[in-house]
Amino acid sequence: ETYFPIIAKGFSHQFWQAVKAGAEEAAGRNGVTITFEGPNTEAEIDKQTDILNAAIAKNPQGLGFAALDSQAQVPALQKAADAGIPIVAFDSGVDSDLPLTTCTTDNMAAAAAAADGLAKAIGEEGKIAAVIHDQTSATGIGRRDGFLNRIKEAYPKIEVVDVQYANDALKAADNVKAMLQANPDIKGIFASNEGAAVGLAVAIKETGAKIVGVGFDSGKSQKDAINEGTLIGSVTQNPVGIGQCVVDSLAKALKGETLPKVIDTGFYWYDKSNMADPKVAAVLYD
Amino acid sequence: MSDKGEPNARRAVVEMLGIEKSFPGVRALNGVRFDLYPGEVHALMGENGAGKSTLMKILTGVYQPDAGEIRVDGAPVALPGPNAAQALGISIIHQELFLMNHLSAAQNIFIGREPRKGFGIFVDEDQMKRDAAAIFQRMKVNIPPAAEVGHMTVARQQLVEIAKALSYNARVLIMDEPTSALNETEVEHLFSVIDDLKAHGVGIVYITHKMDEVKRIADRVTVMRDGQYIDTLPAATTPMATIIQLMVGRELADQHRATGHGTDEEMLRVTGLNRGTMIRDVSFTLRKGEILGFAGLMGAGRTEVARAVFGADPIDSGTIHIHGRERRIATPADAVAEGIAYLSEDRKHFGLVTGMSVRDNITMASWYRFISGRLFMRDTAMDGVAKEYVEKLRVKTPSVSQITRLLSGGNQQKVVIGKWLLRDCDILIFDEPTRGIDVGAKAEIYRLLEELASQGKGIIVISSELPEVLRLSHRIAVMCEGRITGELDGRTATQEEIMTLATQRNAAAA
Amino acid sequence: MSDTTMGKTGTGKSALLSAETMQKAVAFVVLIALIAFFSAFAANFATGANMVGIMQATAVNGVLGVAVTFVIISGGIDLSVGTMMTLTAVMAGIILTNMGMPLPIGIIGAILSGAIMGAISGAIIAKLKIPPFIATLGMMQIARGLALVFSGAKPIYFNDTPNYGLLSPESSISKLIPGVEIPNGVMIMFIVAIIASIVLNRTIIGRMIFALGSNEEAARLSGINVDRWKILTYAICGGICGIAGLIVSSRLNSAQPALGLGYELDAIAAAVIGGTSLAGGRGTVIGTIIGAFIMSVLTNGLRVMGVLEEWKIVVTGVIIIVAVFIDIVLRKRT
Amino acid sequence: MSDTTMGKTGTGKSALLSAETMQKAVAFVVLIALIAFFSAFAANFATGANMVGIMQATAVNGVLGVAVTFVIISGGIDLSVGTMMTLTAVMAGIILTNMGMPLPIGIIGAILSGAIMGAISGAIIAKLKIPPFIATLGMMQIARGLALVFSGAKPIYFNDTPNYGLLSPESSISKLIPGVEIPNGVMIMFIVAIIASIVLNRTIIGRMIFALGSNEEAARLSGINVDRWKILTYAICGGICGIAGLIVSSRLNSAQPALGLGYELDAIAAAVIGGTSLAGGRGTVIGTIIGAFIMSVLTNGLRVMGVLEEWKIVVTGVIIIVAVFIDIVLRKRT
Ligand SMILES: Nc1ncnc2c1ncn2[C@@H]1O[C@H](COP(=O)(O)OP(=O)(O)OP(=O)(O)O)[C@@H](O)[C@H]1O
Ligand SMILES: Nc1ncnc2c1ncn2[C@@H]1O[C@H](COP(=O)(O)OP(=O)(O)OP(=O)(O)O)[C@@H](O)[C@H]1O
Ligand SMILES: [Mg+2]
Ligand SMILES: [Mg+2]
Repeated sequence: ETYFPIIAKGFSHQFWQAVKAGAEEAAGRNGVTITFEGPNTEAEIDKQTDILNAAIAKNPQGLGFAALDSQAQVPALQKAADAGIPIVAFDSGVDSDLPLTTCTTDNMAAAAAAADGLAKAIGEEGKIAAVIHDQTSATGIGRRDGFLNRIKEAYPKIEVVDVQYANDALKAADNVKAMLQANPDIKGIFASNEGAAVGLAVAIKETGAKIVGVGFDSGKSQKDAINEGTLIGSVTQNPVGIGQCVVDSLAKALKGETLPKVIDTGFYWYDKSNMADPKVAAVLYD
Repeated sequence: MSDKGEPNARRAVVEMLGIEKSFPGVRALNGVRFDLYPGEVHALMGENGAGKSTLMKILTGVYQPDAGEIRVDGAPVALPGPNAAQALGISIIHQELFLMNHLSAAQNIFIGREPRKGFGIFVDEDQMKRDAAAIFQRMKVNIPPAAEVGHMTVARQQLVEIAKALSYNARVLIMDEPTSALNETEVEHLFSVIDDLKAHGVGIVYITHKMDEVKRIADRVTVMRDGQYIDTLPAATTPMATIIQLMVGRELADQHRATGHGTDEEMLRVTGLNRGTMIRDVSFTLRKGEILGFAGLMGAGRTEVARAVFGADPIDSGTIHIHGRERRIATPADAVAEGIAYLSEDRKHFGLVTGMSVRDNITMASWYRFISGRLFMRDTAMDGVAKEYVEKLRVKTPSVSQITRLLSGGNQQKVVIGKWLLRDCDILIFDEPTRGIDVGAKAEIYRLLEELASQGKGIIVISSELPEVLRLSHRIAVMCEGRITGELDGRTATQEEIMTLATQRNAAAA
Repeated sequence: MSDTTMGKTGTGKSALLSAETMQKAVAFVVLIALIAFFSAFAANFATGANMVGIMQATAVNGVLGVAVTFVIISGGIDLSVGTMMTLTAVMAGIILTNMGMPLPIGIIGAILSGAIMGAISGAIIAKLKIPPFIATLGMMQIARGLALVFSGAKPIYFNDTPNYGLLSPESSISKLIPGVEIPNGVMIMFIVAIIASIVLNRTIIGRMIFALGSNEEAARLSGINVDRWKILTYAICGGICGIAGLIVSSRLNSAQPALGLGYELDAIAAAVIGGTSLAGGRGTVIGTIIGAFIMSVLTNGLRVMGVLEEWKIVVTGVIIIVAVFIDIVLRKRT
Repeated sequence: MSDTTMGKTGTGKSALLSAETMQKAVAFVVLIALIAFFSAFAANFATGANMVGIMQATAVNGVLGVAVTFVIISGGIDLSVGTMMTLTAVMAGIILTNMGMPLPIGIIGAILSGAIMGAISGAIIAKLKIPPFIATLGMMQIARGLALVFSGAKPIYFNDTPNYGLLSPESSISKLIPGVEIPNGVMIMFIVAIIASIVLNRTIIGRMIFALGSNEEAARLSGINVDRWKILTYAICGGICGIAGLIVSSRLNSAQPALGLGYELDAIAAAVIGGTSLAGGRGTVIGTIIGAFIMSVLTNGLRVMGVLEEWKIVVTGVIIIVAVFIDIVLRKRT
């Protein structure tokens, strides 16, 4: 029996559940079994390494790994490689040749797309802010910097007045409200993951502020908010596709197929206008 | 069964037969019997650790006996918990105070039996306070029912315990050393309550180490020794000496008064000590080789003074000279470094680390002496020293490694005394040193104090028992309401003189 | 004699009262000082809208704080309040969205499931003699895991229960008194606090909770069925967590199964800042509410001032210590 | 008389010894049972590589558990151990990578900064009379914030200190005894445990810690400078957190500034599962290490069995409670 442990950066958040769904779908298709695991928070790098060690101990036929730190876990991955286990990286890469391929979307580029969407909606000038789901994780940093860099490079008349951090929807909501309080002339806010986006939508609803909200990821709350007009749009990576890519790639590797170094699973800017578009709808999840 | 001194032919309300109880390493009770008739006061006596408290805890469902039978009104009963005993009308004043410090006196007294209102959901506080006030009035004590128990002195807490036990209107009332913290007046008031209860047919078990109390109120006396039943005797006709002899299994020397006085060399001088309203302008001196008694009524401030001198509580003003030089004492560590020792009246909270062994407690104030290589404890040396003191003070313990919590009250007190004897301070402040100590041990402690004084130590003894103060002191300072109202010569002072000074409330105005 | 006794009773009562008042007042002083500070130094802090925002940010922590106050006064601790809240929110979601039941049943279901989980914690503590810290640490994991299991690790939305918003974001009072835009979630917090206060101070339940926390052994020797009251205390705590679960899920219009970890420490901090003693036997609900306000005013104020996230964390840590220190110093002075 | 006492002392001592042994044995029984269970039911569990993995997963929690054991025995608690570990790792990073100093200075710097932070906690508790729960809750935030500030919220890598791996992932012992692939981080944990055990049981420091935890007031009234020993206790705890910081950052070859939140609860759980009493005055270091092993065997075993993540959380919660329950039951039997 072929078995692939898939080790993500988390598991309880929507994004990771969508990756899991994609991986399970592909596992069914390829006739392999998988487990899907991840640490509690994206800060617990050592715990993720422990998960990786436990996975290697099971002598799997392949391994999917979303490294929390691009450098720190290379030695642990080396152990897997030494044991002859094919490795596929996903979500974000590792600074090493060990993975046969990396199923990823560029967080920076995706966040830049969100910046474009937000800029366009506010007429490319005025004050904006961002609420980021994590200050130190690769995803948080990538999305924050991708967003901020794009604004700085492409929209000189836009000023980012505040960047706040909140790791759940409730805290994000209170955070955004404080932000709006401090800067009543804010025209738009970017939220960097599903939880932050839900919080942003709640805050906009509660304050009735006439601002442009832009989210990230998918989920029913966000889709509803976009349909209602509370949020103007959002960027989704293709987590289901990432999950499928990981399992499919591992299956291919077992068959001896060669894989490209990077498989870009893409991302989409979506708003009211294109949510029904089958290509977009396919990557959205509840 | 008992044909000696049985009050009348009525049926015993409580009978205990062949009670056995062992704790790890200790055979606390070995085939003990006991009975109690309605309307009698039955004193239960025995040395520290004889098993008195344990026997009564079995009768109140706190402990389960290993063997034996308990009968109430002639019928065998099982007492699986305090509830069961209460339901049978048995109530107890525990030796160790079991009170809820954050609750008021009234709330403590009626805990679990609060008068209700509003469909039985709400507590009727006013009714409760009235009921509590009524009980206090019966005991002739002045405790506000709404006062928080945690802020009271041990004496007042003991009064609350007594009030609580009375409030059950029990048929059987067990008093385990109820007067250990009380002064003479309060004891008298308690006795009149006891007389009243007797008249109403309540059977009372009375545990005490104070012989005069037994003479005063007991009808019968049962003596225990080393967990065994010794004898039951009529209190009125049995000489005290006989009882003591049964208790300790040996003769004791007579009581006598202090002789001589200390030297003229001043060891400790306290001047103008003030702390809030509790200590007001207290000044006194202690000389080398002297025993200075501190007498006074409950709450007079003696403990406060001792704690202040010892650095346990901050003071508002005042100076302390030791051997003629002024010293700043801000913490107990400072005090001990200056050669002052303080034995607290509340051993459970302030005297002992009850979770640690007898050895560690005896050596605690002297640990610095048992260190090798600046870091390592010399446990074997400590064992040896601790054993020495266990024998010297006749502490009843299976070993020096025994956890102190498992010792009886009096033996715990001896451990604390041992701690300070080992520390070898020049100035020793003993606050109620014989509280809960049996007669035999008491005499030994008196002898010990006298020996220490003759070795040139200065000793302050705070005691609520006037005979004790008179027995020991070369000089007696009497306190009332935070002031020293007078000083008496210990060789000539009388109880009356002390009481006069102790109640000199208006001295404050002068 | 009788007269003196009565007289002293009087003073005793007022002394007690004023000590209690003082305790609340202490936390209150800190709160006022913080508000004054931010009003002076953070532009836009002192506006009506921001005050409403602060209140709303307080609601969940305030209610959880009240829940844990019961347990702390009884001499215990409950680390599971945060994840229990999440589990009850998930239960509401299952009842309302997955099973399509009417709103009141969802409300009862959430509170009841919280109470049952709480009672289980209480039973573990009382009957198995497991220290509360450990029992509720275990329960914290159990509740968190179950919330994920029951929800399928996905948020449950309340779109089919249109009036679910009544439980938190909407403001019924503004319909009665226009201009008073206090959201219902905040009103619920105040109502919970008032009822909790009455329960603690006037009822037999409260008396038992204080007795347990003050000296459990004494309570037991007084013939009180200690175990039963302890279980009830944790059940009440769990039930109140259920109310917090309703408020949070109403506000987010969804039960978020991953939320709640770490909320327990905020709730405990609110209680302690408000003068509740971790040793048991002492505490007030009002103090806890003030403590929760102190924490959210602080967070909000620093945010409005634009203090950097990392420094905000440092300052929050410092203020927690300082607030409790002021409480201790002022309380000692009386 | 003397003879009896002597004889009894002998038994008393051995009784005490065996009680202590028993306490460790209890946790040990649970550990063995878990290992036996997983060996039987989880294929690939009982392999050498997996055992090394388990040990490695235990190292950080084990060392933090030892740190917090000191504080808990002294009657306190330290919620800051996790973030303190992170802060010390960042300090090591600053000293080694940013300032380019040699390795020993980095090691001393990490341990010293932990000890200083711990001493500050201790001083706040001892001098300001802030309850330990609150003081260290505040310190947990302060350390977390400072770790972010000092690191610029970015990982600091140890690439310029090639021998930094010596502190954890590498196995020096395997060079001496080939085949014994125990990583240095695990060896450090064992060494810390042995030294800590000696300090607690044989030195004046340990004796003071037990006395503080059993009855602080009685210790104070025995003339012991309680404040000083309390500060020392927290400083020792902080210093050991520094060792944990070195182990974790060596293993990750980087100081991760956001790591550490929530680790405090695992460390406390390890101590309590190992028989340390949260009421103070009772506990052993060996028990804590066994407790830490129980937790990581459990996590690893469930993982190797392929139990769903959410159920794993539930089971972990249950086992924490059960382990402590077994400890209590077996200990009572003796
Ligand atoms: N819980 C316990 N565990 C172990 N030993 C105990 C326990 N309770 C009492 N003992 C022991 O049982 C014996 C009888 O103790 P008990 O308290 O009944 O004595 P007592 O007669 O009341 O003495 P005192 O006058 O000092 O109060 C003592 O040796 C004591 O150490
Ligand atoms: N913690 C406290 N809070 C409030 N009042 C106190 C406290 N401790 C003592 N007092 C009060 O201070 C006064 C002096 O008490 P202290 O204990 O020094 O008296 P004492 O002479 O030693 O009597 P006792 O025989 O009760 O030990 C009393 O009025 C007492 O009620
Ligand atoms: Mg006794
Ligand atoms: Mg006194």
